[in-house]
Amino acid sequence: MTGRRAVAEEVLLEVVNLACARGDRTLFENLSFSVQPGELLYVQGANGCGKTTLLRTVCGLTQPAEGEVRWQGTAIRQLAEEYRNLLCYVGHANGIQGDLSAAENLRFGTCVGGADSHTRIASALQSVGLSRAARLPAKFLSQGQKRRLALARLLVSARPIWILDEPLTALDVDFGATMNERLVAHVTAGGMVIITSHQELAVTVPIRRIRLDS
Amino acid sequence: MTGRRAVAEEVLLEVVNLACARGDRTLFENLSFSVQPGELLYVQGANGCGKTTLLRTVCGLTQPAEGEVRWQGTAIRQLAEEYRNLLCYVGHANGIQGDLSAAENLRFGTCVGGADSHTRIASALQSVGLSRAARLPAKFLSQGQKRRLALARLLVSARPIWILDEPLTALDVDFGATMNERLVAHVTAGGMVIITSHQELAVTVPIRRIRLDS
Amino acid sequence: MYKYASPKNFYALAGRLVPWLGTITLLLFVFGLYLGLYVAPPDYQQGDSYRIMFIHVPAAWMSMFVYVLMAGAGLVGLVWNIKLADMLATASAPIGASLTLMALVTGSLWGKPTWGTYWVWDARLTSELFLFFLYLGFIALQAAIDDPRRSARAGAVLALVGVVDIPIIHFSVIWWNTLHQPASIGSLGKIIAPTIYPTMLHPLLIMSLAFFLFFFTVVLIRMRGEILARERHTGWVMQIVRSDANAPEARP
Amino acid sequence: MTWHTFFAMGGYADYVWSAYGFATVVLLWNIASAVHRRRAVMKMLRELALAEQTPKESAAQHYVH
Amino acid sequence: MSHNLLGTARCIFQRDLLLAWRKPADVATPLAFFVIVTSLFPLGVGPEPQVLSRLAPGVLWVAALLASMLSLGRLFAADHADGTLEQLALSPHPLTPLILVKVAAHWVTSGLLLVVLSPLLAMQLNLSGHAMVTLAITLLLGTPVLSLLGSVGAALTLGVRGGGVLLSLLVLPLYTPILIFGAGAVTASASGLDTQAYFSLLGAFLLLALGFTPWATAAALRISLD
Amino acid sequence: MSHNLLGTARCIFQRDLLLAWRKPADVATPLAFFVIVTSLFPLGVGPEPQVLSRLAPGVLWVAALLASMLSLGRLFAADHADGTLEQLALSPHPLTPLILVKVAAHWVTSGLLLVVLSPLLAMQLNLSGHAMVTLAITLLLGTPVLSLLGSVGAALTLGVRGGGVLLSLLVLPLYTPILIFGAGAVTASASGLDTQAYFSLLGAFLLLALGFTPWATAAALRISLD
Ligand code: HEM
Ligand SMILES: Nc1ncnc2c1ncn2[C@@H]1O[C@H](COP(=O)(O)OP(=O)(O)OP(=O)(O)O)[C@@H](O)[C@H]1O
Ligand SMILES: Nc1ncnc2c1ncn2[C@@H]1O[C@H](COP(=O)(O)OP(=O)(O)OP(=O)(O)O)[C@@H](O)[C@H]1O
Ligand SMILES: [Mg+2]
Ligand SMILES: [Mg+2]
Repeated sequence: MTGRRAVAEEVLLEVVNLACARGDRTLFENLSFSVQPGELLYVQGANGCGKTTLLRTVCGLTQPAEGEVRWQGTAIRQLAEEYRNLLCYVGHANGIQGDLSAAENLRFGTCVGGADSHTRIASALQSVGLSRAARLPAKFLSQGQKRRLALARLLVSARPIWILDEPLTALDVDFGATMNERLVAHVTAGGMVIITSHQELAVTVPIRRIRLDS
Repeated sequence: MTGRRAVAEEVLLEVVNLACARGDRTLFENLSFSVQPGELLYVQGANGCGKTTLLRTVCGLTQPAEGEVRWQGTAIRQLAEEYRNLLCYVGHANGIQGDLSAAENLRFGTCVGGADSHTRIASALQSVGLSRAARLPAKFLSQGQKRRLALARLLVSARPIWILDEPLTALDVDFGATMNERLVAHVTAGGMVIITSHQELAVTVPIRRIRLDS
Repeated sequence: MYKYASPKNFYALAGRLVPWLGTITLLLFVFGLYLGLYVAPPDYQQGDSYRIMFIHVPAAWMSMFVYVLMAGAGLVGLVWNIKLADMLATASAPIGASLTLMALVTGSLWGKPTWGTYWVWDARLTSELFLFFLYLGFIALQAAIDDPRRSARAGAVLALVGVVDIPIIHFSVIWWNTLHQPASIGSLGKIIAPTIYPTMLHPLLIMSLAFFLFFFTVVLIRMRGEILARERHTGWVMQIVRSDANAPEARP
Repeated sequence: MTWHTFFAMGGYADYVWSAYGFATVVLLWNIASAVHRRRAVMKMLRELALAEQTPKESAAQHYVH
Repeated sequence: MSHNLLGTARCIFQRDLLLAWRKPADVATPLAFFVIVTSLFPLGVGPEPQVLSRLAPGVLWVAALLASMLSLGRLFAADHADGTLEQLALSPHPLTPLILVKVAAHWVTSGLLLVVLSPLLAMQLNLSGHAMVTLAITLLLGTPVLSLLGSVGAALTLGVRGGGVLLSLLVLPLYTPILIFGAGAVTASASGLDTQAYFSLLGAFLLLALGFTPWATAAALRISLD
Repeated sequence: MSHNLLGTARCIFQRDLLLAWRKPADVATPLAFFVIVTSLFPLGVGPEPQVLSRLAPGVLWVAALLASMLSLGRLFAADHADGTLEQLALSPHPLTPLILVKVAAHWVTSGLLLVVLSPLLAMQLNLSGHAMVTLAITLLLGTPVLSLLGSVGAALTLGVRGGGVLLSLLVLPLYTPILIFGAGAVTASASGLDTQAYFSLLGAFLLLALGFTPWATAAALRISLD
């Protein structure tokens, strides 16, 4: 193992020969790529081509049909908690309970994510423009406000790897721009981002793209 | 009533001062329009602005918060079955049971719709390109094939009023074009169409538009 | 009169009525309790335990009355689409449920000294227990539906179906006897009704009236809350909220 | 009649007073919860009014069945 | 060309039976529940035969009632999810008779099967032959009422959060009269008494339920679709 | 800065209790079901006190079992629907203890309340004071096992069509040992026998379930999320 390790050390996050299937259909096969610190990977493709599936596989939520995802040369299945500790995933579902207030939802989200940051809740809510709605039950938030709340988790639980599945949906133009700036800031600070979006990303850093539908 | 009636006789389908609410939010207010034979009404607007709600209200499925829908001057609430006998509605949901075959689904759909046409089932399936899949359980149909099956009801149960909620979703380019031709044929034959779509309609008849988001 | 069918006017009217109704209710309670607990003599058979009657019977009557009222209001709301009727039904349910519980508990407490047991599975007791569940079902159904209009109408249908329980409660005393051998205690009413003295009847009537007015006082308060919640997008409610928010005790 | 005999209720004190006690609790609960509910609605509306002063979402909403 | 009401009704009935045939698990599960609950009782109460036969009418009826309640989920849920219910509500025929047909088809694939299964379980619980027949007859008269009453609850809780448990809270109190008279008849027949009065009462309930509940169900469905 | 496991566990526990507090109807409905089912029995079996007290242990235990089973729907469904479960599975803490905490919170808002309610119903069914205490103790030991076993079923049926009835089929057979020993203890105590052995057995079940089911539930959840 040591020999392989020395070579792979450079490559942090690595997807090797990945194949994913849903139902009885193979969505993609032989997919390989890697992501380095300071990189933004933009996954593109038509509806239903398997972008969400890919992102969930990279997180470790979905098991690939073939191939594996590696972190510093080790399969993430083996790393388990150690790898999850580096990750912040915002998927299609916001992970918000309508009967808890915005602040309560965020506090729970970050604490499940393993970060403990009572003081930062308020400032994170403020920076996503929700401080006035902090005590409102989340079911009264609009779709866009809910999305902002889900994204606020990124700010509170400072993690190197962001995995974002269409983070811009339901966001208005202003906050969409803010979000793009955040991505740039994260990447330039040496973070990694894997992102999908049907809207074009307006970021000022180089983007690496992969298209899933061949 | 007779006086009012004489004036309104010209106008067939009429929406008067309609206001619709969902949850505790009013989606639109004071909406009035009318549709004549040979007209195609194209309802546009952003996601969540209330297009589906409007179409369901025109069908009589949803009760408006204020105002009413009239057919030949009489509120559709009073006409009930008489009005529903003129209607064919294809909504977001396809109304297809995965455990019945395509043909069985279509037969059931038309017979609930009040039309009795054993012979026409086969030809309708053929004209939506499903004759080879007729005996397949519908759960094995692709998303677009399911949509075709739902639209086949329009052909079998010949009704003057078509109410179509995003009929073009999931359809491929070919059948999208066929569908546009069908719309034109229906309208030029004196039918009425109320339709929503996020894709532009490519029809050769004049289109009346209303935008719901002001 | 018709003027008050609008939520706005009703809100104001209810606000003015509540203090008056409340005062009268309080006076009636005091007077009824004085007559019932102090003036009325002990019963020759049951001693002083019969005094539970003065709360048990009004509570039991009200438990049935409120359900019928709820079903009626539901029907009105369903047919004529009158918001106030819907709100009346919604506001009545918790009060009715609590009064049903009161009838059950006070009845049990009365049953121990008279029947020797807190509970028997007699038809009236059982059907009253199920009335309590019908109330709970109504409340749970309305709580589970977020859309206020849908919630009101679903509740109305449920209340209308459930209203069959009311005649069952009332006539259970007779029906049970026809089919089964008589339960250890027959008709509840026979114990008191034939021998009732005015000294007992008067407090019973006054307490019943007090319960009746109590219900209306509380239901008006509840309806005011309901109106605010459901009319919150109208200008007049926003105005109330804004003037309330500017009040000194409100947070900035 | 002395207070003592009054409270003794001819030996049925337990039953009578628990019944009256329970009734009192129920009646008071009714008043308290009715008033509380109105206050809670008021409070919620105040917070909604505050929240609505923040810039509005132009964004789309999803249709949830 | 237009279908008459009867034709549409037959078409709905056939389709629902066909669907039940294609998804046997959905039909079998409430039946299994019936069997399991009945079998749990000897475990809870102990195996003495005379105790069991004393209990049998009540236990069997309660189990039938719970099984029938659990099968209600199948009545409208799938049709609601895939949009078929919308089409039903837009049919040019009045909704009430169509609903009645759906409930009938549901009863055939749930209540009727309970009736068929009941003698077997009655035997397990030491019920006499005569009582067994009475049990089957009361179930035959009673389970349609359960389906009819249950359809109101099923329609009301369509698409509602926590619908399953809520449904039981709504429906069980309404079921009690049926339970009382159904189990009462079996007990009476086990002690050799006349059961005519019970049958008439259950029959009367059935007629009443047939008359009123389809309206309520149709109204509730329209509300759920709103 | 990073939260330790204990902190996260406390946070999950508090949140689930808070949610239960905000949605009292969800908590109340299984309880109401418990009361209703228990009340159905006297209707089915007849009102004689000595028959009822003979039945009471079995009936109460079966009702508790069914109520506990029905409350399982609340355990993961909402968190699954809104994506919270994904976040839980991605937490840097191992999933198993987190699941255990969720099950504990669920038990506090279901099983524990059944225990609290049980004396009232036992009284209605004419159970003696001593047996009532035994009932409460067996429920206290048994309902956590029901919640733990049930959590496996709830996790397996997440998002599956007809999940509710399927769940009952999966879970009820697993529940039977608890039912037998729980009801057995109450019957024994009603006849003045010693109940120590039953308590030890139920305790042993509890320890076993605590040891094994959280793993199974966590595995089932990961499968449901796949
Ligand atoms: C848990 C036990 C009890 C419950 C649930 C209960 C329930 C009811 C109900 C529902 C009514 C109204 C009936 C109607 O108006 O049609 C009622 C009335 C009455 N109850 Fe009770 N009761 C209980 C115990 C008792 C006991 C122990 C007594 C006296 C020995 C009693 C005496 C009466 C009397 C005198 C009336 C009024 C006459 C009547 O309307 O029939 N109740 N009770
Ligand atoms: N549990 C499942 N069982 C069967 N098929 C599934 C399942 N989940 C997803 N699919 C199918 O797998 C395909 C890929 O889904 P996925 O969500 O990854 O697409 P996507 O690229 O994210 O699409 P979108 O742009 O719409 O988000 C789709 O065709 C979908 O129908
Ligand atoms: N049952 C409901 N309860 C509460 N709100 C609802 C309900 N149904 C719909 N809404 C809300 O009503 C609004 C209008 O929904 P509608 O489906 O009419 O939108 P639409 O214009 O058809 O959108 P789309 O383009 O996405 O189909 C949405 O914001 C939705 O969130
Ligand atoms: Mg996706
Ligand atoms: Mg729409």
